[in-house]
Amino acid sequence: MNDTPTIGKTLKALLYLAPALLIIGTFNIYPIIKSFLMSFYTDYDYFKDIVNERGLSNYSYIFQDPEFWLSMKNTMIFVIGVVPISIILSLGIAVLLNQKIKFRGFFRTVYFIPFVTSVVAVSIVWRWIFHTQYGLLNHFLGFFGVSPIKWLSDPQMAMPALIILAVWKGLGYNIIIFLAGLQNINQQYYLAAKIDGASSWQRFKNITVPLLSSTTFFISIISIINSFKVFDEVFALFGGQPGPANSAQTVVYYIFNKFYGEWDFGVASAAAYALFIVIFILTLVQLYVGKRKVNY
Amino acid sequence: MEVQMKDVTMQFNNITAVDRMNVTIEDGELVSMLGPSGCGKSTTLFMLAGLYKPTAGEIFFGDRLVNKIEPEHREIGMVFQNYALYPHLSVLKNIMFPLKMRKVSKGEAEELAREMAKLVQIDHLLDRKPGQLSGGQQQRVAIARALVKKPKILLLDEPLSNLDARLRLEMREEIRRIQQEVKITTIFVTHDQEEAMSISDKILLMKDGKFQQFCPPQEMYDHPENEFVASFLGSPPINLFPASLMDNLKDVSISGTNDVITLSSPLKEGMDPARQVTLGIRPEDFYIETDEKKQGILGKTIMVERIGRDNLLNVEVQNKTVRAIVSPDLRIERGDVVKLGILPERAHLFAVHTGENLLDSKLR
Amino acid sequence: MEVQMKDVTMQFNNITAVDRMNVTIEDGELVSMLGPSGCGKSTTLFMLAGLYKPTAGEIFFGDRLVNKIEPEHREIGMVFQNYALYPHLSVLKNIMFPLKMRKVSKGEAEELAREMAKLVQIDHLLDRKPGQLSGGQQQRVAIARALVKKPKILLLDEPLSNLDARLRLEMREEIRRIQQEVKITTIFVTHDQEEAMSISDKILLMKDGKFQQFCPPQEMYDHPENEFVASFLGSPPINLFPASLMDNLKDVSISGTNDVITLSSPLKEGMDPARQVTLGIRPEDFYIETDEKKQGILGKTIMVERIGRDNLLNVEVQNKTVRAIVSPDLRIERGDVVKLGILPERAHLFAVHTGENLLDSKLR
Amino acid sequence: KTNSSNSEKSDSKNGQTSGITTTIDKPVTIEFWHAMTGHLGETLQKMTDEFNNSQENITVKLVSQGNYGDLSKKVMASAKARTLPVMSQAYEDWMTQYIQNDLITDLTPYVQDEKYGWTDEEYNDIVKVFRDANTWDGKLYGVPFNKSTEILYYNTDMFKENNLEAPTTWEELRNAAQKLTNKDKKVVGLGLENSIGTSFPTWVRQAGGTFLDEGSNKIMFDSPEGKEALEFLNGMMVDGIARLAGEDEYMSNPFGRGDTGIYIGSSAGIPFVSQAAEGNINWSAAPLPKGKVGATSFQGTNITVFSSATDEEKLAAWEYLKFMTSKEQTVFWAKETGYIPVRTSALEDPTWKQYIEENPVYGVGQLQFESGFYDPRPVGAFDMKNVVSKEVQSVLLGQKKVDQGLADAAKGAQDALDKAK
Amino acid sequence: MILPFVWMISTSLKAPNEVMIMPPKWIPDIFHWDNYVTAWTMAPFARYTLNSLVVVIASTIGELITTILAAYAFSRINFYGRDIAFAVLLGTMMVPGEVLLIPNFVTLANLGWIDQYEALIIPWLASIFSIFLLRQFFLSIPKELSFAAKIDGCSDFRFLWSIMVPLAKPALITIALLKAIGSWNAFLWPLIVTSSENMRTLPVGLTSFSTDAGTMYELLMAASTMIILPMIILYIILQKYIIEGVARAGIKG
Ligand SMILES: Nc1ncnc2c1ncn2[C@@H]1O[C@H](COP(=O)(O)OP(=O)(O)OP(=O)(O)O)[C@@H](O)[C@H]1O
Ligand SMILES: Nc1ncnc2c1ncn2[C@@H]1O[C@H](COP(=O)(O)OP(=O)(O)OP(=O)(O)O)[C@@H](O)[C@H]1O
Ligand SMILES: [Mg+2]
Ligand SMILES: [Mg+2]
Repeated sequence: MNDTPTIGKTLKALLYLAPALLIIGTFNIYPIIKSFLMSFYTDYDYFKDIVNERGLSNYSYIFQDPEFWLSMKNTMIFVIGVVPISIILSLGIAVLLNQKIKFRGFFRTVYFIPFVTSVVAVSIVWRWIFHTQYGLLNHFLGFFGVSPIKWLSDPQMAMPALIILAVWKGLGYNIIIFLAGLQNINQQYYLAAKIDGASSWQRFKNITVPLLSSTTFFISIISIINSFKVFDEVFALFGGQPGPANSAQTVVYYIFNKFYGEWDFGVASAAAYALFIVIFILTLVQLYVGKRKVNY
Repeated sequence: MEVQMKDVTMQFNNITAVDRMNVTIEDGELVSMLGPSGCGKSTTLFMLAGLYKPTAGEIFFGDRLVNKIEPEHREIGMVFQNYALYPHLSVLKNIMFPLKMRKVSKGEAEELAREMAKLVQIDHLLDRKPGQLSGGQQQRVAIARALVKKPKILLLDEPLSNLDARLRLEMREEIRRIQQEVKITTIFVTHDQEEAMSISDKILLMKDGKFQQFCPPQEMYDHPENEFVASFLGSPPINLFPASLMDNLKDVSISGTNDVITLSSPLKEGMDPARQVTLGIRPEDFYIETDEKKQGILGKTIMVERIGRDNLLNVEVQNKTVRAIVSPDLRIERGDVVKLGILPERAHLFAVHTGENLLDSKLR
Repeated sequence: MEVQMKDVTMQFNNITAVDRMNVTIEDGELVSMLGPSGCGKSTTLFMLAGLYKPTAGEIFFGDRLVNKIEPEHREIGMVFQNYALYPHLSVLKNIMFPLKMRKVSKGEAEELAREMAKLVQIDHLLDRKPGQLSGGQQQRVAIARALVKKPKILLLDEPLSNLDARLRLEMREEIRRIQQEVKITTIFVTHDQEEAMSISDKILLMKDGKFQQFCPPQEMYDHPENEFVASFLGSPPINLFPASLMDNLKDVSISGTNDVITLSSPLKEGMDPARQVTLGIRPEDFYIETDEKKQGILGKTIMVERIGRDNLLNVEVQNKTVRAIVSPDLRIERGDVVKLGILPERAHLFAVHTGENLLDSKLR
Repeated sequence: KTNSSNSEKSDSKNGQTSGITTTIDKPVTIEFWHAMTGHLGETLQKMTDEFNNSQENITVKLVSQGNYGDLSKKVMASAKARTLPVMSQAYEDWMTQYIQNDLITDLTPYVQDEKYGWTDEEYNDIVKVFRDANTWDGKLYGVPFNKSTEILYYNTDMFKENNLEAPTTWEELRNAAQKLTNKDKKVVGLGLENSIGTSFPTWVRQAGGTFLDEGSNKIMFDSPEGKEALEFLNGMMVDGIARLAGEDEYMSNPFGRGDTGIYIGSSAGIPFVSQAAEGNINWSAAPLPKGKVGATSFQGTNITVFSSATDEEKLAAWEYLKFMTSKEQTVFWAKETGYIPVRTSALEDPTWKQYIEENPVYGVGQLQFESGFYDPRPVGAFDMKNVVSKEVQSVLLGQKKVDQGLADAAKGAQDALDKAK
Repeated sequence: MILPFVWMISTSLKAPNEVMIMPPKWIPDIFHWDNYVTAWTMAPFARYTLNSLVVVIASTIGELITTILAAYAFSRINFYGRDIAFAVLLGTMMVPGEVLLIPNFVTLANLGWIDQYEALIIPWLASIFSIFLLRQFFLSIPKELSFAAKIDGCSDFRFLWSIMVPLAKPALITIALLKAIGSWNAFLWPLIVTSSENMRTLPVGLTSFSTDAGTMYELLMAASTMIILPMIILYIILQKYIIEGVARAGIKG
């Protein structure tokens, strides 16, 4: 349609946006700009806000810091490991839960519960599940003749363990959103597809997936953003350490350490912006692809 | 494929949309389904398609009970009253969809779809999404999608309602042609009686979820089972007169007048007719009786309208308007008193309460 | 309210849905809009409603330019081709919605809504949601919603397409009555020509986004502006013959035959007529010429069909079928050779390329 | 609140009392931010109540700020927003950063004040390692509060079974670990915390080396002694007679289950060891074994006073600090919580003596005062510790050779310190 | 899926020495119901509960309002710079919250809101996540409905409230649910911006059970169970509405 922007519409939009913008501007955008500026302060007093020198050395520092690159690498592995699995699993489960199956209220609650269960309980139980000697996972793998894996104490296995935990934890969240998205699909398309001879798998593939694309789009953007920001899971799984021999160090962990541990505010900000740029570019790509792929 | 409904009933909460429907449609027949808005036509189609499970009754395709068979296995083509096109697929992909589900190869499917699109004259729109089409164009996509897989049974829910007269004619010929060619058992919901009369082998008439009559069109027109059927078909509608049956069971006197009509068809046998009846005569079954001696209904002309080559008279009889279509040869002016004669065997007689047709039709 | 469109154009990407439309509809008129599927009818209504902004041109309501006025301030009632009922509101609430927006008190709104629901015969469905209604019932809700607020301008996009003949007749009478009563300027899209002819003050005919003709129905039928208009109206359609105009500019000879017809209407003035023309004659404008001396078109009868009181002849002329509706008084059988005479002043002459009507009509 | 006292806090080395220009003659309420939860919090509250009751004008208000991490963040945020309280708990390395940013007050003037200060005797009575830990450039910035140290827990059942005594040297430790290891029962001799990297300085010192030269901020552990320490630990790991807590997070759990015979860990963990051990094993504790020399690090926080407080508030805070470090209070605190008393005289206190007689494990920590030192606390200590911890873990987990790991650790640590300067 | 949950409940009934047994003991020897009593009395949970309720209710309602308005603008009004503005908002989600903690604390301190309800509520009254989610839903509501509403004389604002909002019910309930849970469980923020017991919320109370050397798991789990129970109940009530769906019929095609 020929709906073009006008001054009037812009003013109206501003009116609608005002409350949200006021809050977001004050508590998100303003501090972001501040810390963006801070990433260029190379010599200054954080507490008194006195800047003596500006420059790019914070950036050159992080780019030369192998720890930063390790964190980036781990974060990338995490994102690649978590996002697709989590989306596919939760979509599948959401579709099942949307069906008229028995006890579906019960199952929906089951998938929701991890989402509210205390983080401590989650981390303890997962540490048990991953336990080399007594763990459920190794016990189970034992049936297939797999010898015990040191999930949490072997630096090689730290990332896989973290990914498993994150997938599990994010499931409930994605499922709820997918369930809401499923409600948005008009039933008539399923009727038409049945008439056209589509089996339930084909209906899923040809109707559910495309018509859910705006929700999937949303979830994938949010998942990627959140996965890039992974932090709490590391904390929970490895008891406050970034994995054995820092093998599960992520970028936010790195930022966190620089900021609260070393009081290296400039470097922390620079690292945050490096992360920001990476996510932002990825998101722009997604938005672009999404515009073309997302149907209605 | 023969389609048989036995006591099929559909209940939505406390609303009975379809009530104990018993009909057998023979293989390869084209049946038009008629009835007032909300009488249960779409619901019946949905049950045949398997999209609704009947709350009672049985549906057979051939001699297979299909109640439990899922729609995707029924080999049905359907045009939904609201089209239900896939909004995310292009027109071409929409039409190809049923073929894709049948695992027809892509090339072949596309060819078939393009062919079908040409038939319904939307071949210039193939790349558009449904949202970019006009109402009539969407409807034609729906028709193409239903026909392209040459189904065993075709269910069409007012498939032509948004098309102009010319296209409508062409499309229905096209549907008829394909139906004949592949001998698809077809049920066609329409509101256009002329359409129903002209293309269907039989008409199925419903009212308030209840079956009324099921027979070839002309027979339904000439021998309606009851007053409702008689008055539903025909435009302008049939004229109904309160009347009473004389003792000889042949003469009918129209209440409030001195006019008496002698029936030329016999009453149904074994009937104990009420004396109070309803006499029904279609407008085109009148003629102007000039012979004073002959029977007829006297009335004053209140309007003369030309339709086509003929004259439509509105004649006042007992404060009610009677419509008659008569030859224009006799010049009749507004205000003239005319005597309306009735063509032999064209009078209908209905019971007052049940509406049942009281005359015996030789055709049955 | 007078409605005026000046050069109104609507472009979707590279598709021109409406092309430089110039029409003035007078206050209180009921205009039917006709045209083939996809010709731009709905798009025109959407622009009048303000839902689409014309890509070019101006729209006036009275003498106010409304291009920039939002739909909610245009005081319009509209029935959408696809109903667009509010799915989460009950039927009653749907109908009350426009009144609520006008801040009519709840009690009054409900009363008006109930009244309107009664008129469109859905008063027993008031508590249902749209999803629980049949197609025709939904359509009637849409009509009630459009009418209830007694708008200044009423836009109806095939409002009766899903209703049976009887109801359709009643509804259109009802719409006409309200329209007359409140003198609402109304535009009514329909595919039913008979409907358009019978209820409208004027007909607006479109094709491919282009305006064709705008005048009272009978005039359009009798004096079509061009070949398209002539062939779009009328069923069975007008017969068209390739022909050539003789030097005297009065006689037309039908190509491939020896038949010559002498025109009784003069050619338009200042025209430089091409010698090759198209002669158009409607089926009902033929009669059987028995006088050997008189002009006529000779052909062999290949089919005789009775429609209503008349006979529809299919006559083969130059390998083409000519349809003629003639009085049944002369018994004509299949195989007979007949000479078809033409009623005076009923022949139409069109330019071959432009399709323009070449005859001067005295009515203009 | 003003920053009025900033100028006065410096150059007060020798007996000047210029710092205290004020007296308290009207009510003053001061906040103390802490991270003491549960029973610790209750005990602290009791002591504070007692203090408040003893004072006419001073009221100390306790504010719990979650755990240490949360507390640290909150202090940082408040420093930025200039809404700091008067006192807070702090580790030494935090204090280094606070001093760098002029956030905390030099307490020396108060110590030396004639009216309000400590006598030399009182001052020297504070355990030396704790005094030193709170002193930068000869200035005292805090007083010790909840202090703990590493001790050696051992499973007396297993020791008896194997005829072992609590090890006192590396050699004996290694031997005992060897003997206690039992592959069939999946028992590993020695259990170490995951944070072994953080206690690496202890091992370096025990080997006779130096971890860091505080004066020049030079990393010294890339030395034969450092190598010896790491090789000692790594050797036991490679032999399978030592393990890290790993997925068990704290070693107290596997030790309590009987999965290890010895466990080297913090004395603050005593209640958790006893909880885990209850019904499973019998156990006791001993000082850490010696290498070439004895060395034990002491951890735990101090109480520090922010420089943003007014003079009156500072004085009030000082009164509170004196109270909290008094013999009676430190004994009370130690008794209730298992932390170590901060005064030498407390060790002679009859109540305390009786207490450790009844609970011998609580007496182990103080035996190590002589060999005690405090965790390295230079600017950049956090980063340095991270690097060392990571590299040491890499070695112990078999990812790096000892030499390589040690060199990398030293280099990384040095970089961290240099950068932070 | 629910293993941690089960462990949580079972631990909340255990004796201290049963907690850390490996492999876990699922059914305690004796059910220590008194853990709940002990836990409840270890912190002023009644006051915390009240605060939590105030914060959750106020911030959920507030967020719904700002979200609905903003999502409407982003989905239905074509204004200058819409795409850029949206991208910028999305961008702000990409900065880790840890970085924002201190600047926001300072802002609140300057506003004098530290240790007040304002600090607990106002920064959370808008969420880009929710705006994004709702925008996606709004986008899928057929434009025919807005057409019909406009014809019926409905202003944008009324259309939003009387048509869009009811139709986006599943999304709104999802947003409200996620928000309520997030706000109910929020820990670090309430801890940092409050100082007095009177202003603290439930999760802060959980810190009473752990120290730097270990945790009293049985009490922590008892308290945790008490805290999450209301959320589970809320979910069970609301999930019906998420799933119930909204009618979509009424529009052809
Ligand atoms: N959103 C759109 N994008 C592109 N083309 C469109 C769009 N909407 C309509 N069109 C095209 O514009 C033309 C006019 O459409 P319109 O809906 O006005 O037709 P109509 O006269 O109402 O037809 P019908 O009788 O079939 O409803 C059609 O060819 C249609 O395909
Ligand atoms: N989901 C439903 N819930 C309740 N009642 C329904 C539902 N669907 C249809 N009905 C009712 O059942 C009756 C039959 O509906 P149906 O759609 O079969 O009518 P129809 O004959 O197709 O009418 P139309 O010609 O108007 O499309 C109607 O009265 C309708 O209101
Ligand atoms: Mg229907
Ligand atoms: Mg249209």
